[in-house]
Amino acid sequence: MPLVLNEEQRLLKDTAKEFLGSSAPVEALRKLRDEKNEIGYDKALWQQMAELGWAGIVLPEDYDGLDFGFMGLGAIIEESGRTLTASPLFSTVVLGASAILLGGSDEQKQSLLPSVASGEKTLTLAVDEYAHHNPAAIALSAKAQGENFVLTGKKVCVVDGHTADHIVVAARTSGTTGSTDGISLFIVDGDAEGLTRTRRWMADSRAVAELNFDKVSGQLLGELDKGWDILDPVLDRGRICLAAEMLGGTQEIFKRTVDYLKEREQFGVKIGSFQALKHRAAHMFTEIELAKSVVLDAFTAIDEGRADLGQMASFAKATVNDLYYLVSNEAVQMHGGIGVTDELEIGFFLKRSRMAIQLLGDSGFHRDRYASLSGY
Amino acid sequence: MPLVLNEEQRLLKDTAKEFLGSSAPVEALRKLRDEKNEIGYDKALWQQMAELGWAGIVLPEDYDGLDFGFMGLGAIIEESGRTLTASPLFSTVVLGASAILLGGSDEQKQSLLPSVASGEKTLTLAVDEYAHHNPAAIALSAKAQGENFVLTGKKVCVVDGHTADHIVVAARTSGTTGSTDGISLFIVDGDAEGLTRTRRWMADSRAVAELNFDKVSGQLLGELDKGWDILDPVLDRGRICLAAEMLGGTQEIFKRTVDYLKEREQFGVKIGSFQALKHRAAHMFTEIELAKSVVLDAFTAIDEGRADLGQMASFAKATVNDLYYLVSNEAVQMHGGIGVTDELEIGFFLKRSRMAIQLLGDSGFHRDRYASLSGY
Amino acid sequence: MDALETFRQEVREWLEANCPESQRKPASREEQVWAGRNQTFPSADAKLWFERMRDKGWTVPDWPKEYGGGGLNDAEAKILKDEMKRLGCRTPLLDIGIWMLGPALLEYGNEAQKQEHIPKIARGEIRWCQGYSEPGAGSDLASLQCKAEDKGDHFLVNGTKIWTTNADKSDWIFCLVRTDPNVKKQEGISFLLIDMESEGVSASPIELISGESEFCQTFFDNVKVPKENLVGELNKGWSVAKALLKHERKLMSEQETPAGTQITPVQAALDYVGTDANGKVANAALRDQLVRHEMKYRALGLTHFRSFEEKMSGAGEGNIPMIMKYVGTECTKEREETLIAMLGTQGLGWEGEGFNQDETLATRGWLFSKALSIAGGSSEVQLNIIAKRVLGLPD
Amino acid sequence: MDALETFRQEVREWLEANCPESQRKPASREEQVWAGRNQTFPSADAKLWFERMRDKGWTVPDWPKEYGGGGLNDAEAKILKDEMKRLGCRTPLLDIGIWMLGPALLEYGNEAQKQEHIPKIARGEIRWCQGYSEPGAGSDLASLQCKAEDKGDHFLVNGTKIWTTNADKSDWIFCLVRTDPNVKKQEGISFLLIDMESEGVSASPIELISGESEFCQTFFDNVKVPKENLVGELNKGWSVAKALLKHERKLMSEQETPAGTQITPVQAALDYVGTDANGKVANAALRDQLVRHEMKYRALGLTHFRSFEEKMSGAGEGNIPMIMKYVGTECTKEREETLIAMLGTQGLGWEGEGFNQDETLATRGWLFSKALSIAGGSSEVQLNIIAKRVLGLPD
Repeated sequence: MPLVLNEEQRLLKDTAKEFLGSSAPVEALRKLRDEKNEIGYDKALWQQMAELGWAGIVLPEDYDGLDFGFMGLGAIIEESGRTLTASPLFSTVVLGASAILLGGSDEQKQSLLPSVASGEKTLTLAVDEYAHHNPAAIALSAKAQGENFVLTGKKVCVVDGHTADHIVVAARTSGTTGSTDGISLFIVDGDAEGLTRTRRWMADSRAVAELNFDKVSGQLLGELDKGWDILDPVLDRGRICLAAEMLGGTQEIFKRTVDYLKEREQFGVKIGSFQALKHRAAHMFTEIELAKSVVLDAFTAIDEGRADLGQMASFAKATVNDLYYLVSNEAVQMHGGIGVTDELEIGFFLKRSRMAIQLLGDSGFHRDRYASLSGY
Repeated sequence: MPLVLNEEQRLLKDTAKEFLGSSAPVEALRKLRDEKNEIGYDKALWQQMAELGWAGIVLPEDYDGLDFGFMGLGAIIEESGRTLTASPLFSTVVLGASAILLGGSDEQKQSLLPSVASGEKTLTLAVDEYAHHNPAAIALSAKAQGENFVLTGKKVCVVDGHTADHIVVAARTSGTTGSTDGISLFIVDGDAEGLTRTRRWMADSRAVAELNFDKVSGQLLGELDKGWDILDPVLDRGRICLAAEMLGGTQEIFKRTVDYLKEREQFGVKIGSFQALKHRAAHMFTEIELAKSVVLDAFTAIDEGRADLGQMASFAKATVNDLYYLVSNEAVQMHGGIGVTDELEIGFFLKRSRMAIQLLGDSGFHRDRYASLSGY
Repeated sequence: MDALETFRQEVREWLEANCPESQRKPASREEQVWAGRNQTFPSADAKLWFERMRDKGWTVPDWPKEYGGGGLNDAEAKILKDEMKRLGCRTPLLDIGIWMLGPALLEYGNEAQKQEHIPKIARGEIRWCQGYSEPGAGSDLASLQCKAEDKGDHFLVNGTKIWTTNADKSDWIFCLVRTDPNVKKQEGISFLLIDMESEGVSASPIELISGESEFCQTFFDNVKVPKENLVGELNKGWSVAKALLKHERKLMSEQETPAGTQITPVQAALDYVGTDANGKVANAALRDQLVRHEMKYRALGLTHFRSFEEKMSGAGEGNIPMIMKYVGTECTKEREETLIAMLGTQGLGWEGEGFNQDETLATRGWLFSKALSIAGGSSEVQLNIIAKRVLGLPD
Repeated sequence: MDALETFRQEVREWLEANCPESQRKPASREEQVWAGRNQTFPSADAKLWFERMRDKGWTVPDWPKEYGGGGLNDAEAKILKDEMKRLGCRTPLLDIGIWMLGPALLEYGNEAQKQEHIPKIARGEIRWCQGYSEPGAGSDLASLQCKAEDKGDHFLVNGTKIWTTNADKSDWIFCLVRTDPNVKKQEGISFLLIDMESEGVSASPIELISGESEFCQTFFDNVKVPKENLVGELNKGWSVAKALLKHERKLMSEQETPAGTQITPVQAALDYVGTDANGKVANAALRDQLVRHEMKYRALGLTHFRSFEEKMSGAGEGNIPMIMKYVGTECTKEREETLIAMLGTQGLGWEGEGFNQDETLATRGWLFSKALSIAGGSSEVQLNIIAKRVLGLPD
């Protein structure tokens, strides 16, 4: 379980830092917000990201991917957390493509993954139906109709759900809401008949959508009623990658805050000389270092196919949830008055932190899950 | 709901402060500990306390009490928390006498309460059977035998249980462990046949005992199977009084710590000039002020017979549990090296804090209970 | 029945008779009644309620009758407050002149200033704003630079003030200005009242992370201010400011959920998280977070009450007012965090369909609350003050 | 198979063959093997295991062979450590000379000092203790007063040292002493080795809140110390001390449950709190406290591992060692608190019947752990250091 990046991964991280810093800094998100961009990301930027190979970075070479591993993808995503870059990388590559890759037939993989790798098509995953992440609480139903299935119900907070070309939908084919048995996955076209997709405007200015399914045709992905076996590891990949994004954001605002402490003067001295602020900053630093180790180990759990993937995903997400919460609050407070202005970018991170905390499970959800998986 | 002491209560508090400070300071507890005093308190001291009227302070005048209310008793107990005074005040007056008063027949009251008020007899209450407070989880059984009942089972952590003249015992007469129905209360003589009482030596040097009942004769107190209706408010009185003791201890070590910060020099300055310590101290002060309000209101809930007694007891106990935990840890840390020596008295408070946290419910127990009583 | 009980009875009856039904529930932002030269009312009932209260002097119940106040003593004022709360009556008039300037003028103003300004405040005729902080000053308020030069018959004011709440909607501003740059920084400050219509005054809103822009930056470019607008002595403005700041902190410690969402954290938990078979909030960690907060919030309320009782009875050490700005604002921040945690993703909506008003107000309120522990003396400054003044820890 | 893998194989086989079964589980306090002039062993197996390891130089695996060490490089030493852990092998010899003095002597000692002292440490012949802190000094270590006067052929030492661990059982002590009172406090300090059998040395135990008294106060009353016992240059002892302190902090950051209880917080929760129908720890708040701690504890272990990997690969910023004293000791304190919380009243037993050994060791270990964030540079000092050295915040 390597807990340091290798040479290649470090290079990739440096490239990502440079590219995102110049092509998609926080101002880019501000621009998308201020112009009320309906799509929620810059398509040209996504093409450039695809040209850098990022869209296919974890896909096997058979599907035109680079087979570079999640550790490398994590490095990119961590950098994208520093810049709050909006792109379909998470929805398409982490969620959608993972579902196809882990659950799809050869034909399904062949038909979708190469066009993901090229940046041509975007995907996403639709799971949650309520305001809190709860992947077993699926009520949206799928009923067999000839070769296909028809889906009826609702999904909320689907990342890039209103623009994705194909949506992997978790639906109930048997059992009752709350049971992990009886869930099946389906591939639904973004423009399918009966599907209504509505962009929701969230505080973090990133795109999520509500999807309403009225007898929408879907193609089964994986085995009937056994969708949980695919969904669970796909969500874990999502949680770990989201944790990487959050860790990037945390480090960025921590850095900005420490810089501000060194530069801002009050009462004739730099505020960074106040011991109370020093201790709070030093404590945050230690928490960040601990979290880094956890997230790195979680990525090795993906790449090495470790049996404790679920534990590591919950470990990483819970840890980084709490960390981003702490550091974003402290960043605002330590910046003082300008910290609460829209002009300063800290607010963008604060808003993103809370949305990222909710997506794919808050800390309570993950601590509960970690404990259960650990047998207590 | 008065949240300030009235003139009489203030006088009582001053008297208690003076008496306990001179007659039963922390050194007195150290002495009991070092001489391995089997009883666990000084009987002569208890006689003096009784002469001051404290043993009968909340008892009705009919039973030779002063009928002064729990707010006054709370003031005394708070002071006893500052000195860590060991006495049967809590076991006898708060727990045992309350059970008799709330549940007893006229005859039972008449036979026991006046001798409590005079300091002649001591009582206690035996509830818990495991290492965690859980008053519904009663397995000790009582079976009818002629006029009386015979009790078989075990009780742990019974405060002053090895010395009390009479013990109020919560036993199961029907239903299953965990149910609040089917619990009945019994009065058992301390020297009853079949009763084995063993003092346990705890970290806080205060006396608790394990009681083993082997067909011990007990006299029913209150209604059969309906003991919970008495037990619950008795425990609440206990929780609130214990919270007062803990609040006293908290204030005492906080005061000692602030004094130390003003006096100890390091790096050529008083350590109280370090901003990080200042902020931690100031924060603790605010938490103490909040807790004071809660405990005072809890006492008015007893004295006014308010319907939210259970909520207030859990509110007070949970609040003060967390407070004593925080302040005792900080007191040790801020005292530095001498903080961990047995010579300094801070360690006695640290040890007492954890025992008091466990007795009658830790914070998790009480937050759960408060939430349930509040309907969520 | 004692005099206070009689008073309570009278107040209760009067309120029952005079407070329109529509004014007996919390006001949304749009329903608030603010003071101003060109005062507007959201409804006829709001106007009626305002006018009735104004005519009794109960827009400012504890101010002297001679200046348009209600002339109530502390105990009576508390009764009025309690009774209004009992019935759910809205505050009839909102203005920083009521909360902050009025009390300062009553203490530090000369008779002419009191006569001129206080009745107008009581009657809601002038909307005031406050000019204290400056871009470079922050917590170090005394380092302010905005200067007022003595030009014989007037002061000439140049500089800028930040966080001037609603300056773009206000008629007058009370300011701290530097009148002597050559002495210890606290000793060269004066307290000035400035008409916002004066030539050279301009205000531009600052957008906050909550999307609101009620704060402004206000600029003074060669603004002439009559000498009679100096409150207190020249270069003694710091005393006025300190008294006022104490008042502001008290107000902030009592501040309720700022953006006016109607849903409580408990209700949000029941509705958005749901309950298990035992009626417990279904997520154990969220439930624990909720109950921790509810206890803190209730403890705060009890402590406000205890402070009042201590004041009334003369008991206690009187330290509570020193802690309430810190405790109150931190608790409000926690309340907002708890609320959005219970609401889940529905507590993070910004605008547009998919979110009801309570939900978006929760988002905005959460973001707005971040300012509370910064403005009016940051939490760090408050802790410094408690350490020094209450605990007596050395500098 | 590369050289390291071969080495691992050899180590594994040797350990399997040479470590007695009885030495393959954690040692209770009574079962530990300490160095000393009059060394005793708790069992024949412990003696055998100690002697076998000593003869391979593996009591100090990464020290040079010429001084009795194992001569292993970092990677080999890590392999030995891992393999010992895998098999559960006990540390064969405990001594502060191994952990602290040896590395300092290797860096700062002259050849004669190395020859004299290091092999004896490696072979467990001398038990060392440390004399740094003084009653008045605390975190401000450099303010120490215990003085050594130059008397030509010897130093004359007078003063007292506190927190001298096991001084009453030790043969030698290494001390910081003041050799020049007239310069900046850090510049007049020297590092001396003192035989505890010298005339004028006495040690008296200090009882701790945990009931233990492994710490002593040590007194020096006109003690004559030969000049050859000065390590490093005169008045340059502060450099030696700093190097040593860094080492001590690293050690403390790795310290396991001090008193050696065998029960983990998870096991305690399962056994003492119990589980519900879903196998969850029955008390939701205790379960949440437990899982929070378990995550922190595991994160700490991963961070130790990451630090090692960074060092091996030359990657990373190398900041981890700076945080580990703070993080490690705080985490250990939390672990002890978590453990006693799970044990309930059974985690607060002091002595006598009613408590098994694990329970009373938990009580004692919890109390002992309070010293960890005070000794060897308090948590406050650590945070100062992190703020300054890692974050570069101004003084």
